[in-house]
Amino acid sequence: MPELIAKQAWAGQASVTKAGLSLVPLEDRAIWSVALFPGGAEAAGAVLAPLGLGFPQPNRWVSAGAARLVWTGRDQAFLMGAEPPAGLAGAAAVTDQSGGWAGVALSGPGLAQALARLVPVDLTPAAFPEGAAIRAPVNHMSAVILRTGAEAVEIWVFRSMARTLWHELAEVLDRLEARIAIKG
Amino acid sequence: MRVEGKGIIDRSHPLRFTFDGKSYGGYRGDTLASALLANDVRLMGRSFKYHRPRGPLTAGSEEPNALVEIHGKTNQTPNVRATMLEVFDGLDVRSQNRMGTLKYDLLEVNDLLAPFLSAGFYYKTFMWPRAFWERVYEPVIRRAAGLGSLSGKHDEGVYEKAWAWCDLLVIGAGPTGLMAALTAARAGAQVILADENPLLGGRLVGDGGTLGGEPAAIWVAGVEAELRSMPNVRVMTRTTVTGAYDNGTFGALERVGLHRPARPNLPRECFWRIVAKRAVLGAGALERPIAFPDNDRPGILLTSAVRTYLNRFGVVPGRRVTIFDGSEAGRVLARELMAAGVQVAAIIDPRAEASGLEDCPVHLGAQVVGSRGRLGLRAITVRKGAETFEIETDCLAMSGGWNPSLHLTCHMNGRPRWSEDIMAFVPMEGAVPGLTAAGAAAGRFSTHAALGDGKAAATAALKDLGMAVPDLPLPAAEDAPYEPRALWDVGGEGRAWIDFANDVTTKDVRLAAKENYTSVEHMKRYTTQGMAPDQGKSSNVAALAVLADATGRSIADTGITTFRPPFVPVSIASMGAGGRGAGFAPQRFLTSDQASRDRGAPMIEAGLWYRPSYFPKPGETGWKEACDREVGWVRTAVGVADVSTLGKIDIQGRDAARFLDFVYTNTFSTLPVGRVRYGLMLREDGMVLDDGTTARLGENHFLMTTTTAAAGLVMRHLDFVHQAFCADWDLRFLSVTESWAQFAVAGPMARALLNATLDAPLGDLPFMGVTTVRVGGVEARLFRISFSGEEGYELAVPTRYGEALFRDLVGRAETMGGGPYGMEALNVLRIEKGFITHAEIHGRVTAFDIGMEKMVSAKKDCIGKAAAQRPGLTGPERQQLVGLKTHAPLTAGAHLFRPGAVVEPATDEGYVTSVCWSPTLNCWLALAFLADGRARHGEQIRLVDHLRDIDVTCEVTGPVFLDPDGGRMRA
Amino acid sequence: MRYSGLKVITEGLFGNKGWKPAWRNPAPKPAYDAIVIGGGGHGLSTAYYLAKNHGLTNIAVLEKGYLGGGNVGRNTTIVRANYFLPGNQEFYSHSLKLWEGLESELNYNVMHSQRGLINLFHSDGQRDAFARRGNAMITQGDDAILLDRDGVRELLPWLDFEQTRFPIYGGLLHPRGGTARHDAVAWGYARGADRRGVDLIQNCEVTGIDIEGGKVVGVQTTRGPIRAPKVGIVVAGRSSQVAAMAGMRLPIESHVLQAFVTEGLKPVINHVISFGMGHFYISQSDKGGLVFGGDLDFYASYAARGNLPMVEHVMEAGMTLMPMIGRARVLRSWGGIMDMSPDGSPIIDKTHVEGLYLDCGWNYGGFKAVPASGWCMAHLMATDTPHEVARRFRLDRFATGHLLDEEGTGSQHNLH
Amino acid sequence: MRLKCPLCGERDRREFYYSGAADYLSRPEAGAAPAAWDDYLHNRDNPAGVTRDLWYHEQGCAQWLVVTRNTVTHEITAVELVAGRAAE
Repeated sequence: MPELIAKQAWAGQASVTKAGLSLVPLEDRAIWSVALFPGGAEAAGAVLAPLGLGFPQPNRWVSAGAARLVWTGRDQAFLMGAEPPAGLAGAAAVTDQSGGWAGVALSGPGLAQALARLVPVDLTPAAFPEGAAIRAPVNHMSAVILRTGAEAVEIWVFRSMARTLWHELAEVLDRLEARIAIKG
Repeated sequence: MRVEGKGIIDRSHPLRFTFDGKSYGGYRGDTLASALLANDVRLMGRSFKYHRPRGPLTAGSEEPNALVEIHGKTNQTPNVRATMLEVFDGLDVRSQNRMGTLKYDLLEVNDLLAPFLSAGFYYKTFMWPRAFWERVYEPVIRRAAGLGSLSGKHDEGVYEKAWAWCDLLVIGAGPTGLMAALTAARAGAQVILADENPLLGGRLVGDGGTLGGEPAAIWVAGVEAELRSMPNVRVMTRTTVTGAYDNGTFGALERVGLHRPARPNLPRECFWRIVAKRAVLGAGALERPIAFPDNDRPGILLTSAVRTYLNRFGVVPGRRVTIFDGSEAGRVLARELMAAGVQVAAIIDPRAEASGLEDCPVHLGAQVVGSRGRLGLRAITVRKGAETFEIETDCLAMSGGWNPSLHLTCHMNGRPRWSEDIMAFVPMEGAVPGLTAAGAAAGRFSTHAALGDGKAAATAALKDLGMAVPDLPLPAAEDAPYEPRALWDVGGEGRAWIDFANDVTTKDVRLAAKENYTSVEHMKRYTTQGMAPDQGKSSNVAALAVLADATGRSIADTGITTFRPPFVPVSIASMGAGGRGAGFAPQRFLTSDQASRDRGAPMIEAGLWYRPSYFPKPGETGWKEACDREVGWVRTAVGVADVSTLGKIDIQGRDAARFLDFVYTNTFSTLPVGRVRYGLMLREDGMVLDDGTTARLGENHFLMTTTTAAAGLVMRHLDFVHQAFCADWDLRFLSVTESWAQFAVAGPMARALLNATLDAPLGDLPFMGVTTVRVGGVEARLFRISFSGEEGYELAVPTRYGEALFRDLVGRAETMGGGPYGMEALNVLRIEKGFITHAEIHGRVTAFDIGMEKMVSAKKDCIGKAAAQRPGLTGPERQQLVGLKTHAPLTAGAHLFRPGAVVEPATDEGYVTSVCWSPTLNCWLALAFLADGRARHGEQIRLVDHLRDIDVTCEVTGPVFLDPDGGRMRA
Repeated sequence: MRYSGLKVITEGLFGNKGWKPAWRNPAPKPAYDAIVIGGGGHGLSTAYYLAKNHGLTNIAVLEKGYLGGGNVGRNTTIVRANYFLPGNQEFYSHSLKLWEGLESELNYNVMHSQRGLINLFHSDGQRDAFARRGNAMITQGDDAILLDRDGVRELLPWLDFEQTRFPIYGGLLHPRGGTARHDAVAWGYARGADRRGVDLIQNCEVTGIDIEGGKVVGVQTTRGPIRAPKVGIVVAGRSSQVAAMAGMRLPIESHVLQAFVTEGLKPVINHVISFGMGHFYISQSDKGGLVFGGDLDFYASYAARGNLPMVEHVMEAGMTLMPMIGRARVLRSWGGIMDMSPDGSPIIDKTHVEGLYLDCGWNYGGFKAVPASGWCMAHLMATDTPHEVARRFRLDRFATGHLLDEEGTGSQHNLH
Repeated sequence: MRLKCPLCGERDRREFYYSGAADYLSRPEAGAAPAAWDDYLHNRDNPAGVTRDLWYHEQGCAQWLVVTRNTVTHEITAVELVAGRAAE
């Protein structure tokens, strides 16, 4: 009988700090898609309420402890960091997405400048405040982006594209650092 | 020559650069043009067609003449404007478009041949003998044409693209732009101020006047300091806004690292996409030259350019200056030059009455009608009434008036309007929604008007956005009325240049008119006026005026050609930043990627994924040997392949089965839980979209698989059908491709391998069954499906266990006389079984063509059913899927003919889609489409591949070569 | 006036004073034997061949703007015959043969340059598809050579062969493919038609089509009504609008296709090259500019201008394939309005109105078709029967399913 | 070009896939005459002016949208969810 060792999406990837920004690979976590069936909003809300999570409005995410509910589409959210409560079944299609996504945390004072090199959406704090979460491309990749702090975001992409995401972000940091160097 | 006490170059930073191998000195803040002029070098280039000696005409990005090549360690950059290139230590610049040296260019012979090289001459000759065009004429023309050279080596430079958002984009940082930016900035708006120069100020820098009673530079510095201190303002220097696009999107090019030696990771350029709620175009205006014979010599510049060289760079392009200008601006320049100690030999003013000037002869009612000096101006000829005389001069400043820089207002098809008041085109209002032209760009030329206009434009924009705007006082500024000039062409016999860059003269325009190329577009295309690197910035109006004159129309009736993006040329590398190397599309890697690479497998691209082609063994000579071995493993023992790239869509809801019945041709509502069914999906036009298996995991829960290539396409299609036709159904679906790693285990020993792997022995899982199993304690899904024709399974585990499971399965397979197999073997296995891929379902085939018309249920509607019944898709002329078999090598892409038939289009009966050598059947196999093919099994057919010189006869068979009854799969 | 090298020299010696107008500016007559609506490449060549092949000289071309102002003057000038479906292959083969004699036919140098066209492929599957195409071309009597990676490297050593995203596997070389000077084609046909007596009437917009008893009798224009028993609609880019004047709803969607040209450069690219994994193709004009393009902007548009996403995609593809062009600068971008049909192939057919004919749906393959389109449209208008090489370009083929879908992308108009 | 997705807000054109005129929403009933299918699949008003067409927010919320816009000026006047039509 085999012993199956789980491998993290970012196994072996070290963090990078450059241009005043920190790029950190995130550990895999439970991710469940919760997609409401027509008319399922009320029932799903009742099941989620004890967790302290309301179903998020479009482009928002909510959290309670380690559990988050992140809007990802029409009547759809990702439950991250928690297992789905029993009882959702009739109200929503619940689908395991754990391990299918790879996330990074990017933070620091140059955050908006870094993101503006890859994401065609205004992610300055005024336009993308705390509590915001969007579906948007990171260059050519589909992503879920969450504002996690005044100068911090998380970016999640398909796991198979993790290397490309890292490469593109690292390149942005290199270039920002070179730009800073000639200013000084 | 350099003038002491003038200019805002940094004299504390001297530097050295080379031009054509010779070393020169300059200062930080110099452009190549200013530094060379300071060194008394006026000759900087050769013209496009006649190879005339040329020096700078302007001091800006509109420069038509002084184009040079920059040579770096690994590359070279052609067609760089000497007027925009900031010099730095070690800069290596060379002149271009010459055969020989810049001074002795052999192609100057073209200038002597000019009578035979008039507009459009090439349309009238080089036609005989016919074969000479590609062999003789064209190569000669091509070699003579062109300007600078690319190196032919990969551009290894670093480039960048970025986005920016703002309430107000201010284009140009002259008086208009500064005032607009300041107004908006103080209102608290998000402001971007972009200017293509390294310094803010625009003409305030070049003209060096006063503002609010102080030197303009002080006012500029004050505004700049304030803007730079504000968090809501981004000042972007060296940034040219290049294009206006829909819904407030602008393109802009930032020259990030071009003004300094290269540095690792530092972008050379950055292409910006700026999204602005409102924009102010404060791009100023461009001065026009005057057409007179031989007006293109080095040393002949625009008045504003001479002024800029003097005030910004402390340089005069000569020692004895003359001025050909019908406005007070000429007087101002003369005074400035004389104040700086430069001799002004004369002012030639075409007006009959105008002011004089102390210490300087002014020739009223006079025109410059000629010039002399082979490599640079030595004298001009002046005509005054009946009298002509020569004046010795090495620098002529000329001005034919000004054109508003309205180019961006044309990018969305805006048509400029001719204004008789200023004898120039002015922007059409509202041509770019949200953008307002202001100041000189709108045809209001005085500094006072520019400041007021900038403020007003910003105020209006901010009010639109609902923002409160402070009332800023305007600094006192010059407010002289503009003196419109309409002297385009002094006439005369010689060649008078209009379009310096493309060597178009007034004669060319008149010839075009004579030959009835009288539409402005015809004239432009026939003469090539306006199609050179400067896009006709300085030639456009003069050309129209000459055409208007030649055709007896007004300029307004003659019209104007359209300015297209970009405003200044933009490198392909900057707009294509990120495409180099592997950046064109994301790379997708399997969980087994490293394990496959560890085994030496070459990886090939498939639908953005990288998949192993084959797994080589020591001693094997190539892919074919490995492939045959891997096929053998699957046929006789067991093989393992990663099939995770197949699209997987999780479908749930009470209406899930109903939905599948609608999108598939066959029925899924009757599929029992725990079973899998092959499904065929059509486009609405009746052609096959994709195929795959769908498993029923629960009463209201299905898992659909798609091909790798069509995964995204199918998802989009399902989303459309769902949202457009049944959004209210109890149905949700989602891609789970990334959540599962899935491995095919196939071969007679597949079950044995699984029994050794799974936590509990595999019970009686029927063919086309699905069940939940555990492996290493992990819950997994096991499908009994086969793409090889052998007893086959696909085992799926959560992605994080993929690599471990792959290594384990492969290890176990190897102990059983099998191992991993790659794409090559997978392809052979499926051809032997007659399974189709997108080589067969290439978008032009119906279910009927591939012999699956029985899978189109008669009992229900489905997507594509109606259109598939069109007569042209069901007739006997349709080509049907068949197999071909022979012992000689076959090639995909070959065509099929009846043996003995003449090979011609009319006898072409089909083509081959897939071929392989079958190690199982010891022959070559092919899948092909053949007219009426199903009725022709057993016939001989001739296969012709002209490209690879193959001509063989094959036997037509059914597409399933191996085990047509499927006994092995069901074993 | 006959053009020749000798004429250029003698005129040059005498101050270029003797050149004559390339065409007249006639006023419209009240009636003609036939009218061609549209003074673009196809309309002008239709008129030329009506006059030359069928002796119909009392005809007019009505152009709402200036001659050659549509797509014939804003394309990327590629001429090729590399189709593989019956219906297309014989038509483009015929067209290429006409191209090969066009200079002497028109006494106008259209600079047809058969420098060779190379379609690169990046997988075994693409190679097989191109092999199918190449074999069809040769069977048709045209030329094609299948190059492997080394064969491509020999011709185009500066491609990025180390690029790992979509490695170059090889290419299909079509030696007789190439380019031509686009404006010259329109002008050459215009001059040729004019010399045969055709009235070319510019600034004359058709505002209505007069039909009586199911027959066309003339047109209404901004310069008055003009009668004619035969009217050809040859107005790609505006086909839906003009056909609507005759009560027709066409299988056409109009889309914008952008193209680009760089500043002049010394010769560096000697072929027409097309990338197989992104939207990008390129050649270098005789003037030295790199002329290149990609795919549609993909949204319906009559604006004749595009947006940045496709611009950037095309540039990125260029940098992937041939990073040596990185420092060339784009001088100008522009857009043309494409008649996109539901199978990517054109329509040359009669309509439900007697005497009214339709030539449209050229997608973005119209330029190379100019000679044969005019040839076949003239044949149809003159004889009322389709020309042999254009017989499959029927208007009803979408209804009947006799499709000519080279791309295999189906009925969605913008995917061809 | 920017579209205001009803769910995601204003986004650049590159995030969207375009499929053609909104005619594709009016699918003929099963058994409709061939001419109805021909019209549905192929024939278009193709106006030089205001049109309604279908866009898919592929890089965003995966919703199909009906966009009302002008094909000459590119002005966009309305963006609606295709899935929201039932509720109209």
